[in-house]
Amino acid sequence: MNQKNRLEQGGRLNRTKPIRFWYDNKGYEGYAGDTLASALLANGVNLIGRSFKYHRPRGIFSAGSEEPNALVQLEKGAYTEPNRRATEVELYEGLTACSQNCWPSVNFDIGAINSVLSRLFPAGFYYKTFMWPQSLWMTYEKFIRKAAGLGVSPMEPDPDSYDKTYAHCDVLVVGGGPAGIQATLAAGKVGARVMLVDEKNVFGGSLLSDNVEINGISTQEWIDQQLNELRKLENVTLLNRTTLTGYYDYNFLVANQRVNEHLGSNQSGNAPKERLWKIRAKQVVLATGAIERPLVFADNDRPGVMLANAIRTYIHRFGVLPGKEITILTNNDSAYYTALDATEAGAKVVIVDIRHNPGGELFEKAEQAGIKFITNSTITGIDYAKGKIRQVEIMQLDGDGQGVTGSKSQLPCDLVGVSGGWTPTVHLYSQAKGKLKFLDDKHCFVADTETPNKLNQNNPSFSVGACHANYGLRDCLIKGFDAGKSAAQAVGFETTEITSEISCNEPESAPIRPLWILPCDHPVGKGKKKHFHELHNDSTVADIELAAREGFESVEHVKRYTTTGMGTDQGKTSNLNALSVLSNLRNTSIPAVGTTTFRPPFTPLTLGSIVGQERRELFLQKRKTAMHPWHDRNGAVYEDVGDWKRPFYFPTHNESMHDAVQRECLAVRNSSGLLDASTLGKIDLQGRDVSKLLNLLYTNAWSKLAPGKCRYGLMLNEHGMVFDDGVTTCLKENHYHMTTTSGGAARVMSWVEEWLQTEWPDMEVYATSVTEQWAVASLNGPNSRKILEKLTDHPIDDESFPFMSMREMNIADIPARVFRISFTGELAFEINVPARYGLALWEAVIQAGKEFDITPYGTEAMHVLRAERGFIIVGQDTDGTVTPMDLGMDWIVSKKKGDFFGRRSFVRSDTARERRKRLVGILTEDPNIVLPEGAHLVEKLKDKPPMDMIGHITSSYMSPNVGRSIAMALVKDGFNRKGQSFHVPLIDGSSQKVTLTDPVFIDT
Amino acid sequence: MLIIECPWCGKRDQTEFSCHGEAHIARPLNTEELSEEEWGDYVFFRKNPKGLHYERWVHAHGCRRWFNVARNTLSDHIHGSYKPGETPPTIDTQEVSQ
Amino acid sequence: MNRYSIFSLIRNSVNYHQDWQRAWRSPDPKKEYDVVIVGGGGHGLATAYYLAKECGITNVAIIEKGWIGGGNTGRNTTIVRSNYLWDESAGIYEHAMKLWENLSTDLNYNVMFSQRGLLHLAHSVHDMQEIGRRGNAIHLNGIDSEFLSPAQIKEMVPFININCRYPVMGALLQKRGGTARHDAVAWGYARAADAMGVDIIQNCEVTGFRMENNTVKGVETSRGFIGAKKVGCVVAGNCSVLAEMAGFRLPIESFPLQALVSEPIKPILDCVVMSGSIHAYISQSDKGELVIGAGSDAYNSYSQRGGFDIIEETVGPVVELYPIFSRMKMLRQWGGIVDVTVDRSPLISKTPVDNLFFNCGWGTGGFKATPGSGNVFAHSIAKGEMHPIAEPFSINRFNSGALIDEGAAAAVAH
Amino acid sequence: MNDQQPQVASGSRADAVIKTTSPAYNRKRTEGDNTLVELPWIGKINLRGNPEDSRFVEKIKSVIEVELPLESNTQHHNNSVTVYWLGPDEWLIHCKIDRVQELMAELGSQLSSIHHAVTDVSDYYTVLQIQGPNATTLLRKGCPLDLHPEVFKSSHCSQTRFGHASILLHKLDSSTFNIQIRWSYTEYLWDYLVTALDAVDR
Ligand SMILES: Cc1cc2nc3c(=O)[nH]c(=O)nc-3n(C[C@H](O)[C@H](O)[C@H](O)COP(=O)(O)OP(=O)(O)OC[C@H]3O[C@@H](n4cnc5c(N)ncnc54)[C@H](O)[C@@H]3O)c2cc1C
Ligand SMILES: NC(=O)c1ccc[n+]([C@@H]2O[C@H](COP(=O)([O-])OP(=O)(O)OC[C@H]3O[C@@H](n4cnc5c(N)ncnc54)[C@H](O)[C@@H]3O)[C@@H](O)[C@H]2O)c1
Ligand SMILES: Cc1cc2nc3c(=O)[nH]c(=O)nc-3n(C[C@H](O)[C@H](O)[C@H](O)COP(=O)(O)O)c2cc1C
Ligand SMILES: [Zn+2]
Repeated sequence: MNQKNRLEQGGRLNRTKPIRFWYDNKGYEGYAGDTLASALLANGVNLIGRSFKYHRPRGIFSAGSEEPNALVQLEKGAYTEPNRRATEVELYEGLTACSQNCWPSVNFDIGAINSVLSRLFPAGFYYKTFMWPQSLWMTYEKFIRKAAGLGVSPMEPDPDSYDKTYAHCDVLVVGGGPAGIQATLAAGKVGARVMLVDEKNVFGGSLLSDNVEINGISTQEWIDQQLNELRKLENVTLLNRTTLTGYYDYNFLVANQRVNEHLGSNQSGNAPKERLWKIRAKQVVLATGAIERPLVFADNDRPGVMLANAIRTYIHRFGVLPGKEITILTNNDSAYYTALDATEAGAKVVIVDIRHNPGGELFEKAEQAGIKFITNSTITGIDYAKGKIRQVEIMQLDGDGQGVTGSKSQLPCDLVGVSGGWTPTVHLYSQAKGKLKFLDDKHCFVADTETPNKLNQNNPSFSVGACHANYGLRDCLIKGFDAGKSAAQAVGFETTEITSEISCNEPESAPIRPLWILPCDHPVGKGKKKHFHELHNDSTVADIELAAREGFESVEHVKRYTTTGMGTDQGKTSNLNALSVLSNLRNTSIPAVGTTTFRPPFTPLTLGSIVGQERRELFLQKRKTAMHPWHDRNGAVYEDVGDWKRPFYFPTHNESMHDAVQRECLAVRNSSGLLDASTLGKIDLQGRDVSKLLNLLYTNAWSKLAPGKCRYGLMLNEHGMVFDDGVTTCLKENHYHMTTTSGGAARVMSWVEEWLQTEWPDMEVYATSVTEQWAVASLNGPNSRKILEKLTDHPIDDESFPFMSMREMNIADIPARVFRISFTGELAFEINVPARYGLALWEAVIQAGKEFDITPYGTEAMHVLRAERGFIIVGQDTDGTVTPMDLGMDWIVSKKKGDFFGRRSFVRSDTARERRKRLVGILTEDPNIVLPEGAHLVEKLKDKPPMDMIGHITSSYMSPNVGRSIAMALVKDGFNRKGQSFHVPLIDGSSQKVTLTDPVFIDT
Repeated sequence: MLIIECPWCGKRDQTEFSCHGEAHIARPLNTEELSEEEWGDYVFFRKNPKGLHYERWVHAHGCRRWFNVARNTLSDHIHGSYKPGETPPTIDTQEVSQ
Repeated sequence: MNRYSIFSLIRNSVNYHQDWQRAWRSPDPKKEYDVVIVGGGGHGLATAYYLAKECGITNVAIIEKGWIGGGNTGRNTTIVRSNYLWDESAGIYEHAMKLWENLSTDLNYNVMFSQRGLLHLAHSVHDMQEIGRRGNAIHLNGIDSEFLSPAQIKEMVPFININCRYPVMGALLQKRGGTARHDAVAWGYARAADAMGVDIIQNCEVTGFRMENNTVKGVETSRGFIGAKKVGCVVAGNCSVLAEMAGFRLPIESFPLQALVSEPIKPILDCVVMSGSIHAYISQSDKGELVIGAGSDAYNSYSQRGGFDIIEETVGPVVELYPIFSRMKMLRQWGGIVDVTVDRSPLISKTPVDNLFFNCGWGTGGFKATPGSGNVFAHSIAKGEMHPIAEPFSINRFNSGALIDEGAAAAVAH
Repeated sequence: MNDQQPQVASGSRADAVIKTTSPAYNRKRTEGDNTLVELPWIGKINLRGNPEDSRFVEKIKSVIEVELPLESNTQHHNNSVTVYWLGPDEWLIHCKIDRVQELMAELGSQLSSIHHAVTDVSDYYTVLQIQGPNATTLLRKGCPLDLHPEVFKSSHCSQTRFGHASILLHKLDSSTFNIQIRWSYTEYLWDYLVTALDAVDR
């Protein structure tokens, strides 16, 4: 077996299942249950990558999601992922990973030159340099960018699938350690709907790294027992491999479950790689544990320096002893557990304790185990070469621990464990705007749940266990249970019945020495050795000092100036140490310095999982009309109009768009054409006061519209600007049918309803949207009557069925409402039938029209045809800054009727101004030139810009019926300038001469 | 992500609603008589307070009714909802301001 | 102020950087100033800088309730461009652009202004008309502007999914557009203003105005009264709160706007890409993370964060348009409070109170205007008359109807 | 206008001779024990009126022979019609497609003196039915409601959201839901549910 650091036994592994994997193109073997990190350590590999800024070699620092160093490029090709924490990646057969941020290799990295030049690159050095000359900045930037970044993005679309789902529960427990398990049990037992999430693959939390007894059984047995009990409860949902990433308002929480990811690429089959849970919880119990805090000492970033508790985790959870000779540097007792366990596992351990006189139960145990102690001392240097620690240099601390005295001694070792105590994982509580309080005795922040603040009153939650600085196991178990009870009680469950008996043996801990930044043989920051308080972004104590020196006093400024806490780990292991450096510099306490803001996600969240299944076809709905199947069969090219797919044109025989549109336009004027107008918004209005409402909504008068009659109207907002238009028909007394633009349908419906419900509740009008009730085929052209006559017995001559009226009749045996309105200026019938008949109607009309060469036409031909007649399109010829008068539509603005929306705005000084932009027609000097829409007119043509613009082309087409190009434009004082000529300079430097005309190009 | 109580349907996820801004802005009846400033004030100017805000919401994916909500714009805490036409609940603004 | 130079950098590195000066002092407020600027964001700091540099007024204080640059200046997606539709907008944004182009040298502070090019994608016929109109207007205003075909877009961003739900039909390119390092802008202005005598007073909140005869006399603050002959308010999302203190309302509402960054990766995206109609704004910072502009919640709020639904609505389009980013990870999301006017154009204006000026309403897109806005606002305050470039942005337009409606025409204002 | 009544008054006669369609017409999808179908055409009438007017409430009852549900999120039904509460003054009647015209006419004449509105929306919506042990799990993917059986009980109905679409959700029994959705969103919902079906952990 090549796994030289693998212990003979132990670990939650399946040793019968060896797994092959590749790291930096070399094959290794691990076991099922390993993470990439544990497997690499088992194989004696601990040089994982190069650091962000200085390209210093880095190794594995932790055993969990707090990992700042061991980021790898996982997998290849479409499956690749940058910046994956080796400590979290579960091993699977064939796993492939590479080191990042180094070239040509992690062992020999060109970028390491940065390390040599590091003295030139203090925090914020960019801002001070690369300015000479300024014109070269873009070149400098290229190199800066190349040097930055870590891994590489995939270059192929993601082959995996994702899923997301809503969920609701009474109590959500975050963290499946002893506290969380107990909380779940308590709340679950009384019948509350509980969800328990934990980011690890198995439940147990820190117990997985432990070997104590609870109630007389081993931790593993205890975990199994509890989980068995939980699995029996139907009201409990257990989600492992699930990270609670965000805690939002009103107890809305987002969790990311890695469903099949741990099986590796190609393995996932149908099941998603990840699932996003969007959870509404009535109560939340945060039992997220604590993260070990490092000590900051000289060259503390060397591969082989590791959190003390991580070593313990590797021993117990993974059966790996990452070093044979271990030096443990600590300021507290908890590292003694590591020392004891490592000794038992066969390592030679020396404890360097910065305390003067460590003592107490654990100390004695350690001494009994034969562990050597060096007290009141620190590591002042590391002899590191060829990827390995060979020995560390030890010196004694002086009085207050700010300096060292005496002579150096060397201590051979291959692994350094550090412990600076613990930092409760308060991220989530803080994300939810919960206030934190600082515990002076425990030197950390915890959730201030006793004095809840108003900003998070919508987020009822409990904080318990190590994440509340309860470090004793018994304490965690009991308080966890109580929290679960209280949470269930808060939801309304009866909880008096249940209790939990706990017994476990725990030695009392001796006090910590509150010192985290440890001196060396030269002043910190002034010499060769570096003190990294933050490994991920290569941020040193000297950087913080520099920032403070330069006046960046606020912790937020320091963060941004030094980038500390801004890496992919978001400073999980470094934040508190940064604060302690800053508080020392500013001679104030840590709470006075304050923390930076915790923000989601807790650990980086895959974009794909945020999207879930809502990708490709499910990204956004495509709305289709009843006739869509016919359009598909007949080769329609579609235009996106809002969510709708509308036929743009119907090319035949490989026609170009231009040819198709010209043909369609000619057909309509010469014979007949059929347009799918189903997407028009339609509102059914009933009640005594409809005409009163219409008088307010539209600019023209509505009181005298007789049954069966139609009228066109312009709708304005209160600014007096046109925002929609359409035809409204009186179906019968007090019953109207309103149409709106396709894009404006929802807006108009909401506009109408809001006024009715809030301002005029007494107005007797009911409005019902019927947009999709009716499929609409608009039959246009001189032959349209002849076609329709074939399909109905109803008289449709001009006299029985005049222009601007509506009749109900059967068309092809289908009950229909037919409107004689026209957007082309031709004889036209808009046939409305219930949507289920839409396709049948369309096919019947096409069939009947065959002898007249009936031509289906799309939106583009419709645009041309209406422009030939000078009809506007709201949203194209208007843009929210245009009044009816600007459109030359004064005729539709009633002077006599009372108030209507927007009317008061007409007389504002700017709106009443002469020489506003007005809608006019445009003819190019060369009739074959079609101006681009959006081109601008100028009075005086100059060699080059700037030129004063007087207006722009809103619509522009080649009109086959007029036989030349036509256009419309909004032009300053346009009405008074008809007949005058102007220029349209284009972006390619050319320019066209144009004349202003009336916007009606084909008259009746 | 708020939970909003529709006066008719009960408590629902915020994504079922849409907000239509400040409530209780009555449309003036005498628009003719208003000065440019008064009209401008009605159309464009808003209280936009930091703290208690009475605002209009519609249960867009539900019963499609408009109603009013009293919400603290700093904490996003909702004090209550009420139907159009009803008088807004009185809320101790002392308590609201943070 | 010790100037930054290659020599100063080398000299200091020999000395382990012990001798760098403070970038700005931390003075106690004086009794009175000629001008007090409320709000230490980019716009406020720039205003003070130009007051001192170009208007000769150095007895100036900036009052900031938190830390300078901590408002929207420190929260934005750093997009800089000047390709706006209306002449008035082009006027002020191009004024800003010209100042950006020389800003690092001017401030002796590298603000990392990167003119890497900025694309506006068009996804529909309507979008094509919109960029057509805007692109031509920009061109005729003498500002650089180019139209790109889908093939040309592919050349710039090879991995873009042209055939997405709303296909990419074309784009408007402003080559001079790009990004700048947001924090550096605040710090650079602060350092340069401080060097000319401007007092930067942090952790000092303005709680009221002292007025006599409808004329402002100074500001009440959490650190006591500070007298001022003139006061300029540049407080972005908080402007309505300050206006209320002064007794008037603004045509503005405040909304939370969010942004997010991915984990850092090696360079992959060399320009800024904006897509208004499917709502994806993305660029890559010099540090390597993808910077993604999200949407805003549709209700007023002063909480500097927003709902997760907005993040979903943002990431969906990003993955639709750039399917290769599906496996990338969001590192952090945050929000700012943006001050939005109805016409999506700013207010740079006198107010009903004499000697009290407001500069606000930049909404979702004012970072790019920072130098220009500060510059014209400084001149306006100094003279007591609005600078011609600022004139059209007066509050009166909401009464007269002379809106500068960037929203109506484009519905994009980043 | 009444003299110009269409010759084919009821849907049924037209339906007999004319091809009708809908976005998921005749579609059925089964995965494991779960089934998704579009229900055959159901007649739908939107009804507006003032529930505080007892005449209104009584007349409705006299026509459809079901008590108007006055509580939100409830429905009442008998063998031939279901009436859903949609809002404080709005209801939706589901009936056989060939009864729409008759009911509309009857309602119209009974309510002629009362402010009301009766609108045919049979084609405005389609109704999908999801049936099977995973029905709730599938719906949870796009719907923010709490669908736990103790909370959203059988016979409950509710207007809510699924993905980007508005829906009317009606729980028939513990494993059967009807989802009414706008015509043009049907395909979207269908695709969404089919995707969800494919991903069910079986
Ligand atoms: C997520 C997001 C993305 C954006 N993206 C872009 C973009 O890509 N491009 C772009 O051009 N723009 C963008 N913007 C907009 C841009 O950030 C702002 O318009 C711009 O930064 C505003 O600058 P400012 O100096 O006016 O305001 P701020 O930087 O917000 O400064 C205002 C300052 O006033 C202070 N203040 C407030 N009240 C008081 C008081 N009572 N007393 C004292 N001080 C007070 C605040 O603390 C704050 O520091 C974005 C905004 C956000 C939120
Ligand atoms: N001896 C010491 O000084 C010391 C110090 C600290 C902790 N401890 C021990 O640690 C234990 C603490 O128990 P506990 O239950 O409070 O914590 P725990 O560490 O056992 O469990 C916390 C769990 O929460 C999970 N978690 C954290 N954040 C998460 C997130 N965002 N999403 C999903 N899961 C997340 C972690 O993976 C972990 O499994 C006790 O056994 C205690 O004795 C001892
Ligand atoms: C352009 C830009 C890039 C950012 N890049 C990072 C980043 O790489 N890492 C990080 O943690 N935060 C990054 N942030 C976010 C900040 O950490 C912080 O969230 C933001 O400035 C808002 O402040 P707040 O979260 O403290 O309220 C970035 C912000 C901006 C504006
Ligand atoms: Zn409702």
